[in-house]
Amino acid sequence: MPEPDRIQILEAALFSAREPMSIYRMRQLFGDAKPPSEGMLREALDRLAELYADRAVQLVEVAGGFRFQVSETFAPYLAHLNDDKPGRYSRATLETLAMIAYRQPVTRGEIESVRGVAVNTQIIRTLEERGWITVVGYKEVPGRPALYATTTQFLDDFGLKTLDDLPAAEGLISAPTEDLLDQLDSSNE
Amino acid sequence: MPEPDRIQILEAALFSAREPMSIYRMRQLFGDAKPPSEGMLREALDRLAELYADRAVQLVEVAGGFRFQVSETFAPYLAHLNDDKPGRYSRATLETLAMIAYRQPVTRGEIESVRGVAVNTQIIRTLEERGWITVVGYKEVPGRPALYATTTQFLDDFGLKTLDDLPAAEGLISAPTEDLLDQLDSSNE
Amino acid sequence: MSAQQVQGELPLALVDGEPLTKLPEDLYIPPDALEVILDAFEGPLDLLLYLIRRQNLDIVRIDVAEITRQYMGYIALLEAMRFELAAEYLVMAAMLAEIKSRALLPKAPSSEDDEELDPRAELIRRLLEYEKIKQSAESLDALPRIDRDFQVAQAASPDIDCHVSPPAVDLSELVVAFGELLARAQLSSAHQIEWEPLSTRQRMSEVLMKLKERAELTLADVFSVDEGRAGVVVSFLAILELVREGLCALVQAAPGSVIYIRGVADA
Repeated sequence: MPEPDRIQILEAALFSAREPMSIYRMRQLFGDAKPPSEGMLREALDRLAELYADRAVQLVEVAGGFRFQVSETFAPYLAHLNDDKPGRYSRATLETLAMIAYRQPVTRGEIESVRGVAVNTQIIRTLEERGWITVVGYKEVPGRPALYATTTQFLDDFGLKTLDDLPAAEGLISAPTEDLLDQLDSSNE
Repeated sequence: MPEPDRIQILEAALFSAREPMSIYRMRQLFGDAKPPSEGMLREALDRLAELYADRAVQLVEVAGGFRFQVSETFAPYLAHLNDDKPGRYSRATLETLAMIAYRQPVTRGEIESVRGVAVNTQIIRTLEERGWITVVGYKEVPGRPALYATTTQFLDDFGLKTLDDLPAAEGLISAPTEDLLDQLDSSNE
Repeated sequence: MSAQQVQGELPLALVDGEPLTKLPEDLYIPPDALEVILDAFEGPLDLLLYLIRRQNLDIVRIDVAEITRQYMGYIALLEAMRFELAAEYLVMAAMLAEIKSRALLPKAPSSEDDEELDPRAELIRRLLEYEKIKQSAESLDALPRIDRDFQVAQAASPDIDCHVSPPAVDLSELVVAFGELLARAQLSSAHQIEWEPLSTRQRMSEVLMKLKERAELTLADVFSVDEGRAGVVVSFLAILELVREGLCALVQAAPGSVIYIRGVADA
């Protein structure tokens, strides 16, 4: 085999990595001498993605960097093998995660006031251990409650590049509500 | 994407598997209907290996079956990534390891029932890869869950001769708790 | 009863501009569905949303009196069936009752300085907000997720030390982790379980590991002379414990013949 080229080195690194690989990490691959620029790396990554266009694995970019992943198309086949099925999350867990994702940074009390029910400690711990949420600070109110936010791993695991890629985020902005309430007020008079 | 062909299904499975995949397992991929014969699978595997002839990953047959592996050629490049400082294990990982060390042989369900949270597959994998825990059998209850125990390497790495050298956590912990309860009781009176 | 009839004369609600004067027949949840209600609903807001959506109404147009009646009926049924209701459901009932009573009072001349929140508007705001979260939770769940819908593609790495060096763990960290775990478990469990001494549990693991390599073992394979009497006791206890937990079986062909230990899977 001739001296490996840049594309192959990236390919080797991406298939060895357990986590998405950032451009910064990719540059480290080439040692200290003269690492390729970000532009050169992105060019090589584009070329690599093309090479895999017809393959069962695809090069994708998520928040934490780049990774190869097996397309969803194959999930039904892989399901035949999967002995430990990933757990499903309860609605309470998903709603708590949604609150943190869309309203971050947010306290537990704020989550509770929107959901109208107490948030179980186990839900928070499950999400923390899954690596999807983390405490980013404490709110300067009595009791100094923890402020929760989602992590890069959350974005990675949901295949997102940024929080802006979250679905239907517009619906969560308070503007429409205001409009509706205005309407309501005027109709009452 | 059109209906995936046999080669792509194998490709997807091989890239998702953490261990070499046997022909037997590969046949399971195709469900019960009419799984391809071993000859057909070997033919597809040959074809797949050809497709990766010029790539940085190669399809190889090892003792346990087939797997994709990154060619040795890239080892020096990957070694550059090595310079990172070692991270820390999460509390969840340490607690899982502690449960296995002190309560072995133990199933994942038993760990979960004490911890009160689901044990992430990744945690088990991390500890297995580290060589600290291993599956020593399967419990004869529905689902036949794996029984985990610590290894000799675990004892070596922690400088222990036997598990009896593990500090008696029960004693260490219940004492302060008792004290607290005593204090609490007396302050109530 | 009479309140319901009075209610019946008036439009119950507007559906797409059309006044709705009759209650749909299926407005009530059948009683047998009640058994799942506490699992099915994520709290009072969720239950209210369900009641509203059953009528195909806009949240902003809800008829508080009617919704209150249905909600109360629901709560009464649950209580009659001795379900333990979360306090939140009762708080919501009180809030609905308050809104309903206010609606019956003549409207006070609107004063500019009236800073008090209109409880009906407040309820609607909360319902709208909760519904958005509910929907976003659903769309979040619909996103392709790692390990559920797609897998990370990985290949075996060359056999060099190319992994990030694994974290070191101090023994004390492990002990502290276990201690915390116990402390937490004590809080949540009422009874204390007696555990075997560690040496027994280690021996249990060792026997199981040996059984992985060989289908059956003799007692001699498990007992070791140089461990002395204490070692034999530990091994014996370990085997008894394994048999008790159904993890291995003792087999003897005839009285006085060799006793074998077998893995249950192979038995």
